[in-house]
Amino acid sequence: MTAGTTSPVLSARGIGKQFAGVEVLRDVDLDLMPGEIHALLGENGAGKSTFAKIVAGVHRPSRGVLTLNGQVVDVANPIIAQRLGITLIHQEPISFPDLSVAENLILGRQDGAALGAVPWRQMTRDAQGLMALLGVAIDVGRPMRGLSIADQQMVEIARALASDSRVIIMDEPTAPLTPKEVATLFTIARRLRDEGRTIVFISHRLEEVRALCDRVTIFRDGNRVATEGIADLTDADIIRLMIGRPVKEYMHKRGTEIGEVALRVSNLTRAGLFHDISFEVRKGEIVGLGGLVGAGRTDVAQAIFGIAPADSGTIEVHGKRAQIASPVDAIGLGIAFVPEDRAVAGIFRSLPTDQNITAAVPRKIAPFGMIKAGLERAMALDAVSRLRIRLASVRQPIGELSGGNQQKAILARWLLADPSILVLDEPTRGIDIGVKAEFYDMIGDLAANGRAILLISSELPELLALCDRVLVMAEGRLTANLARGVASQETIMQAAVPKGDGLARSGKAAA
Amino acid sequence: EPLKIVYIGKNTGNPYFDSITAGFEDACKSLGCEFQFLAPATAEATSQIPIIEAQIQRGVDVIGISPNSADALNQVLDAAKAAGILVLTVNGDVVGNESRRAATILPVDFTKTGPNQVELMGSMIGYSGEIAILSATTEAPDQNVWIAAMADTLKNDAKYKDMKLVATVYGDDQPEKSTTEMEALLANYPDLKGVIAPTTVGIAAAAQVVQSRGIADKVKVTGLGLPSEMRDFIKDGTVEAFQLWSPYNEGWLAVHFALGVLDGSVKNEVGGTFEVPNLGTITINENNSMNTQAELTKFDKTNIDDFSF
Amino acid sequence: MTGWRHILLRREAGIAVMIVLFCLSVGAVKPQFLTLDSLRIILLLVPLIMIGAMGQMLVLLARHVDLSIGSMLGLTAMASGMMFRYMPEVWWPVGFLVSVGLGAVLGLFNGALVTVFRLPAIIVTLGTLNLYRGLTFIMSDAKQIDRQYVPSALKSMSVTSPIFGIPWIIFISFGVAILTYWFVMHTRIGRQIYALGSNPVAAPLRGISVTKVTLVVFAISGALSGLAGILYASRWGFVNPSNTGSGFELQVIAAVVIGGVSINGGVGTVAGTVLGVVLLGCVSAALPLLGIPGTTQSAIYGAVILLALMIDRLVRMQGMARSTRAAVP
Amino acid sequence: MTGWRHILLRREAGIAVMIVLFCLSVGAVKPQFLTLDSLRIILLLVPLIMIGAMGQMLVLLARHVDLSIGSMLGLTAMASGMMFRYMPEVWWPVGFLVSVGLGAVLGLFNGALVTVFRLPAIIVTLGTLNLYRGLTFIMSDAKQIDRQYVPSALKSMSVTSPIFGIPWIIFISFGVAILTYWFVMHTRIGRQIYALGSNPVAAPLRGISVTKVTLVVFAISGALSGLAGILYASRWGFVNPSNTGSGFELQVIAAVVIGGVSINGGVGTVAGTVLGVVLLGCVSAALPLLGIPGTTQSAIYGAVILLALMIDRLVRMQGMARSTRAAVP
Ligand SMILES: Nc1ncnc2c1ncn2[C@@H]1O[C@H](COP(=O)(O)OP(=O)(O)OP(=O)(O)O)[C@@H](O)[C@H]1O
Ligand SMILES: Nc1ncnc2c1ncn2[C@@H]1O[C@H](COP(=O)(O)OP(=O)(O)OP(=O)(O)O)[C@@H](O)[C@H]1O
Ligand SMILES: [Mg+2]
Ligand SMILES: [Mg+2]
Repeated sequence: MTAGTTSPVLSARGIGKQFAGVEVLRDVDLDLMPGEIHALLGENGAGKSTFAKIVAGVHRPSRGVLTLNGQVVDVANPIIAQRLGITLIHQEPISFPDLSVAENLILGRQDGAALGAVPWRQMTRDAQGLMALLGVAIDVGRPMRGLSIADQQMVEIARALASDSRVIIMDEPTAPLTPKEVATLFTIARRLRDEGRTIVFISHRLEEVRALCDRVTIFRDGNRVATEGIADLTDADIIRLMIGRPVKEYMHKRGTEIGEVALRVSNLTRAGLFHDISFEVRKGEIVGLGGLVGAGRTDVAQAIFGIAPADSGTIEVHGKRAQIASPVDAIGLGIAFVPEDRAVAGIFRSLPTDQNITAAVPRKIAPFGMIKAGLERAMALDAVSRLRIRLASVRQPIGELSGGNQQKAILARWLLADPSILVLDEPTRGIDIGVKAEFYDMIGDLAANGRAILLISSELPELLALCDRVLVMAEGRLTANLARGVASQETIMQAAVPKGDGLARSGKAAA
Repeated sequence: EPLKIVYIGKNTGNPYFDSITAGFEDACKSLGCEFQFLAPATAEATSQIPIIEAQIQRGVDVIGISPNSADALNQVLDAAKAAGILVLTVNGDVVGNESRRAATILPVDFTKTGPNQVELMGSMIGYSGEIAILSATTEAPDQNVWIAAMADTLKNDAKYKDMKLVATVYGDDQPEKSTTEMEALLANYPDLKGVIAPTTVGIAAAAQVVQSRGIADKVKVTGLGLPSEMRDFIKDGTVEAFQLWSPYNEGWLAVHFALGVLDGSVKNEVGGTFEVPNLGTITINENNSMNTQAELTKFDKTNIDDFSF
Repeated sequence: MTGWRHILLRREAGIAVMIVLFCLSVGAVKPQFLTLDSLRIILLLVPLIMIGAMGQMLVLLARHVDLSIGSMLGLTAMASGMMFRYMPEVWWPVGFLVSVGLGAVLGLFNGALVTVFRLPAIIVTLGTLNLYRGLTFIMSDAKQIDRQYVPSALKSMSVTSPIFGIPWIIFISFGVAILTYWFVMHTRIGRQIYALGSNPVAAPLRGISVTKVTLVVFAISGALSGLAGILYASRWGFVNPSNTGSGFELQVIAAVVIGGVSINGGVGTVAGTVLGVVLLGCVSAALPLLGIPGTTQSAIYGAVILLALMIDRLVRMQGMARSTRAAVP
Repeated sequence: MTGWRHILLRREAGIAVMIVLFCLSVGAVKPQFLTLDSLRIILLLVPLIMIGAMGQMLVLLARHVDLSIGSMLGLTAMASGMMFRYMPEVWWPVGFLVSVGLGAVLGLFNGALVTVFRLPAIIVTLGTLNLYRGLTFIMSDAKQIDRQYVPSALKSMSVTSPIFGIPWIIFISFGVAILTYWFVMHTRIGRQIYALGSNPVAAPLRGISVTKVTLVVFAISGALSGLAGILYASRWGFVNPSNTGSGFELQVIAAVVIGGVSINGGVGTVAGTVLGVVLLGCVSAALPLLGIPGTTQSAIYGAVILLALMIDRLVRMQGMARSTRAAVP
């Protein structure tokens, strides 16, 4: 069922969105037809979730209008969206851990007075019905706390089903699900479509999109670049459209020889997260680690750094077997880790920038426990000028800097520690193009100075430009080890797209 | 310019000190001086110190104080004296540090409190049976003196040989705690005939327990209480009689004495006497102490309505 | 039996077992502890704390805390007390309206500071703890409302009984508990309190008004403090500007926390809270009976709180072990 | 001028301005307030609070709170007091060791409960507030240590002066403030306290031991409460089991929070805390001089706390507006 005869149930016109001055959606026009399953595709950060959230009233657009059945609507908050018949299944399942499953299902759907009665009996009955429909065996009376991510996702899906909405947006609903659960979800999605409802399906898994969707819209860098019938596009077309930005040319420097093995990981396994991971990184080498979101790359990095050590397998550092049970051990071995979520795991928001920069080298600035303020300041100033961090003063709280400059400060922090091995998890996420280029230079210089670098990135051009070798993970397994030259957008994507035989993450992910 | 007199109570919101204050106020009105009442929010030993310091700065002429501690105030009292202020302790003294103040005004000779209370209790229970004491805090100095005197009287006076003191408990001057302690006394000593509560909070709590259990004929409650708090219990027969003195007169006497000393008409020396309207002749006893009355006043159905405090 | 009920029962059964064990051991030493009479004593000890605990439970469920309840109790009791004293012609039950209404207003003020200025509740209510107490002093000119001014009908509510010889005041406090149970379990807003405390970030995504829920819990906490205030006047027959209600917050928070309500929001039940209140009541009643000086009570209180918490935590750690991933992304 | 200094200065300048304005207005009514004498009074009011505030500041910086400091003050003061009484032959300065050492142990116990059982500090220290107070009663048999037992040399520290007529005790308290400044600004562990409070998730990634830092802040808070305890005996010349230190925690937390230390960890300076303490000292000294009854003090205290907080919040909201992302996933 494609466009033409029927009129769209929901149209977006000129939707734009800025976060703190950064434009993440630009002038998006999109029509959703009744009775279609419409895929949204695009790289990480392309703006899919942001668009979904605008439609569902979580964010308000900076520009543009939404029209529902021909009428302009102001979806000011999620409740209004619900009333208008728009439901969003969030990428991260929303749960209220202390409420029962049944209540999580009903919360936000009920209308009425504050003192209106909670219909426990009916609620429980309905919830059981929905769970049966989805074929999951979850006791609806138990609290959400302790449910696996997959089960939480199923509850989210059940919630959307129960809502009777005309438009249901599913933001990567299948990421944590097993193939069987995915199949059930698809059956239900098709049935809903046949009832005339509209489903928006966001996923990175092309084969799922092919199996389920009628039309696809592709986002790139906040722009809608194409909307086509799924049959009209080949996989290659889709990938080209998704990643086809003009890659900023970065000159791959090859200063130093690649030396001996600095980091060797063998058969690293952590139940439910990653399995049998083996690779090595040599001195002076930049090894990329690619894959789709949720492939388990961060978990591998965390295991190497001792945040959440692996269950089995070994890590060797400079040829010696290493026992890494906590970050302190890893730091002691000369490993540095730049985490992906800057705000949560990286910065000390309320502290001055200089203290943030020197945070990883307490022994250097405070040899006997006493801080040498002059030295600290000098080191911070040096890092600021070397990395061209833009700030008013090194005493400025880091929380006031822009995201890119925060990220530079964190990188500076680890450079001060003079690590021999650097693990960078999405170091350029949320950073503007200009700064990115600086980063690439810096990373190249680091390798040129003989450091071993493991670079986790979801941006293919970045991996291709920087890396001597690219590892690819899919569903917790290493699926490719591509030398520079062999690695291309196509080969990486091929290895990254799950084949459905990976680790069954559901249930175990939270076990 | 009128003389400035302040009275510093133990704590605010305590009806007992309100009554002393009324005596101060009325005397100042009739004699023409400027009066102010001050008190800390809690009866903490140190909480009066900043108040006294501020009064020294303010340049008052007379400080009357009911001290929260016998020795925490030494320095600041010395400073007040050095600044030429006449310092009187009222209702309680800085025992052991008498040299820090000019004189003390006590309602009654406190050595009489214990025996008077025992006698009153005895008269209510026919001088025989088990009795208990419900006091304030374990450290309350006045109460401890009285309790010691009660025990002494019971032991040494043959008149009370059939009365047996079975327990002394402490309600910390909190209604809740006093109530549970009273309840526990009743549970632990089923033959209890009477309870002496030499503290205003304790006697009210004890009376309330007796009232709510309807056992006023079996367990007699007496002690030291305020007429305003005990009026109901006297009227409904829960409590036959209790004792106290007139806090009002303490304030009244303090002002007359202070103004007399300052204008030279009263000599502050042991053995001296002077006249005070309504109170008659007052004698300055040992340690420069004086009393407003000779014996405790007994309150019962016949006179409870004559007292407004 | 569902997992949910399982944990619930374990937690509350734990307190119930503690209560039974405690009472039996005290009874072994002092048989009079196991009489109806001492049940009456215990029940008469708890009404005010019970009422305060219901309000505090709601506040904690929403991930806040209300330290000002003792001062609100004092101020609302004083307001009614002054009405009784200076307007004796007013029909006495109006005192309930005055105290409860004023309490609700004071609670709303707390809630408004918390929501409008986004200040932490612990600090806001620490401030109003002082502020409300000071207002009580100013309003009353630091004068106690004596027994003679408190209407006899009000006072007799703590003595006379509608049925079974159990005084009115106890019925009222258990009535409040039952109402609270209905409120949190069977009204939409009640469930929203749990949701907010459980996940404050996600709550608005489900259409829960954080402002509204926060105002409601603080207003209820204030109103219930007001109810406790007028009942204080009933129970003790006087209102004192400095003593009335002081320290109430600590007793109440102790009871609520022992009852299994989490300071981190979202977790807690009315039944648990009632049991927590009763456990503290048993302890308070038993100590003097055992001849333990009232002063030791503090230490035992403290120990009971810590013990109950550790047990709770151990139970909870087991529960959590199942659902935790490294908390680091 | 940098943004950081800007805010810092604004925050601390704000309190300083409040102090100056307050003193000038009081001085306008009562000129004696602006004399050296009254400075002495103010300074003598603050030493204990100052010392307690330094410990509490560290605890708050690490995102905890210590409600037990008043009880620790009482218990440590009593321990030394009993030594003075029953072992008069012991050289009196040993009292400092006893109080400070015992305080550190009590603080460590708090810290251990917080880290081992992962209990919220507010509840743990609410429990030990009761527990330690109870232990004081038990240990002392509820008897006060009278003035006669406290060594004169100790008492005279609050009177005699090494220089400028300023008593020792004031020097000690400002010495503690300076040491704390050096500790938080110039030692590794001091910095780690800020880091932990600023981002408890990121701290372990930097190799900061959460357990160690938590134990350290509670131990210091306890040790400083111990120091305040022995100085209490010096200043007031006696130790009372129920009064000594009671309510200390509220005064201290009020001062610290007014001084700009955030209850959410990571934010706060020694200078701000000192100013917060001084502001409360000025208020306490001025009220009786103005003839305002001590009871109104509560209300004014409460109002000052709330006011200072609102100002702080408004400043902070501005600062945050620039760097906030929607908190919605
Ligand atoms: N609340 C927010 N504040 C600031 N920036 C945001 C916010 N939410 C998203 N962004 C940014 O907007 C951009 C688009 O993000 P969005 O989540 O829409 O991407 P997406 O296409 O859903 O990616 P993914 O496939 O990774 O889920 C990203 O650069 C992201 O960092
Ligand atoms: N705290 C958590 N609890 C449970 N599951 C989680 C948690 N965090 C992440 N996951 C899930 O674990 C899976 C693997 O996540 P991980 O972060 O290792 O993947 P990744 O390949 O690094 O992806 P990204 O590109 O987002 O970093 C994802 O499906 C994610 O949803
Ligand atoms: Mg997304
Ligand atoms: Mg990752």
